[in-house]
Amino acid sequence: MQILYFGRLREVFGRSEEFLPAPPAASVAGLLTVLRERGGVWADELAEGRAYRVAVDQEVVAEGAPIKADSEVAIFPPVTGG
Amino acid sequence: MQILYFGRLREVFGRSEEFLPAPPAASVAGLLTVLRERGGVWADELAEGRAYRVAVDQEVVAEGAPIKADSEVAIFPPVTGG
Amino acid sequence: MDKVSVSVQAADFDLAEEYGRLAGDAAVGAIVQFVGRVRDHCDGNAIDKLTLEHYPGMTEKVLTEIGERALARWDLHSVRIVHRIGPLDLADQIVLVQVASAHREAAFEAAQAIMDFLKTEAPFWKQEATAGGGTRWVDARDKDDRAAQRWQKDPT
Amino acid sequence: MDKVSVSVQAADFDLAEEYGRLAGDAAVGAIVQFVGRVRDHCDGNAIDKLTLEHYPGMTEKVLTEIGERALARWDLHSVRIVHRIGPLDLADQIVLVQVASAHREAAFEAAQAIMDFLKTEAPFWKQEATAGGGTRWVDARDKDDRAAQRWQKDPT
Repeated sequence: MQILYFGRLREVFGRSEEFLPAPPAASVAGLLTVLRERGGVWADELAEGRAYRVAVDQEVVAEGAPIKADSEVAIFPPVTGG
Repeated sequence: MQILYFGRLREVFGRSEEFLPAPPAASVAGLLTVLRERGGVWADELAEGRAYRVAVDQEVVAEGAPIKADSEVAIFPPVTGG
Repeated sequence: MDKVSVSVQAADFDLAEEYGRLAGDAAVGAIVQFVGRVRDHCDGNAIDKLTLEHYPGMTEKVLTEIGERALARWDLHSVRIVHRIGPLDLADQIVLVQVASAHREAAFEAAQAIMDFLKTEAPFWKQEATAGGGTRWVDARDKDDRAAQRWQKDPT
Repeated sequence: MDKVSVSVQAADFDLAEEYGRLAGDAAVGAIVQFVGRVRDHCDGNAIDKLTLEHYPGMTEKVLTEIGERALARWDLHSVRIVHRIGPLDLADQIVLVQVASAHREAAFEAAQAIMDFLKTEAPFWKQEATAGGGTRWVDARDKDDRAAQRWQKDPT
């Protein structure tokens, strides 16, 4: 699956996108666990209670939402447009 | 005192202004009594409970408001601008 | 620039020109422009033309007072009110309210309140001409009175 | 004309041109234009420049969905949303929301709600540059969340 990062998280993570293999029956919660296991800024920024949003196929979703192999996932801070 | 009429009341009364001598201790209520005594459309349109406004010196006032000899009085329907 | 500016005029107004008054001012973060126009229907009647009568002198006084009331209540940069008088055609512009502020909440609320006050306090009267050739004075609406009343409460 | 029209662009927008989309339409009695601009202060910091990042594709999708939500809730003629991206200077225009309706209440409420939804849902991120040369990502504000939440109630 493709993962996109935006705003402050793009800067902190040092990347705007990456590709990960989608494990079977993948969910947002599962992906977050994988990312947190990287430690450092990943564990910090994606810790429970931190303010970030996850979108799957361009729709903001809750942690239980499923991710398909060809899903476009995005992780970003609360939005500040307008 | 000068009396101005606007909108529908100007049409119904057939005049846009007139001059009346101001009686001593004149008030809006006193003026309305004088005008109603003309009967016809005057009595109809200015009857109690009808919707009209009275302004003295360009400020909408209640019936108890005083009128001076040199006051500019205006009587008009509820406004409909905007 | 004056904080409150008011015009009552027969001539049309130009939205871009009015907006230009605020050009380059970095204290202004939010601008709300409201434009009211002549609609083809009013209270279920098909309209052909509209004539706006007003009370010269009192109109300008009331509009200025309404603008100052908004400035006293909300944190605003400026208020501009333009209202046309005389004969108007369908889709013609009638009124402009332009409110500038640092913040959008203040700009929106003030613009809405100014329109509500204007509708119930400013001495204008509309006479419609229908397609058949008749004329009719527009009735004031209870709805406008209720809209104006809500601003009597304190802001929440 | 489409009832909902959305643009996400680096180029500036022209208010008069946007208003011109509604020219001569006598079904439109009320137009509300909201313009958000780059202000010289944000959360107490002096600002020099602003850069707007966005999520291409999702941005347009969310803005369109917000416009359609407003159309479903209020009696509107049309909704136009323009949002700029990339580097912006002080006093530059950032966002335009233009709502046309038969009635002013609907136009005001819809424009305000659209801005509240946009502020909390549309994937844009602001990065400020201060006069000293530093940069800072703007924080989301609880105030904007609360503003958006009020539209969850039914209209009164």
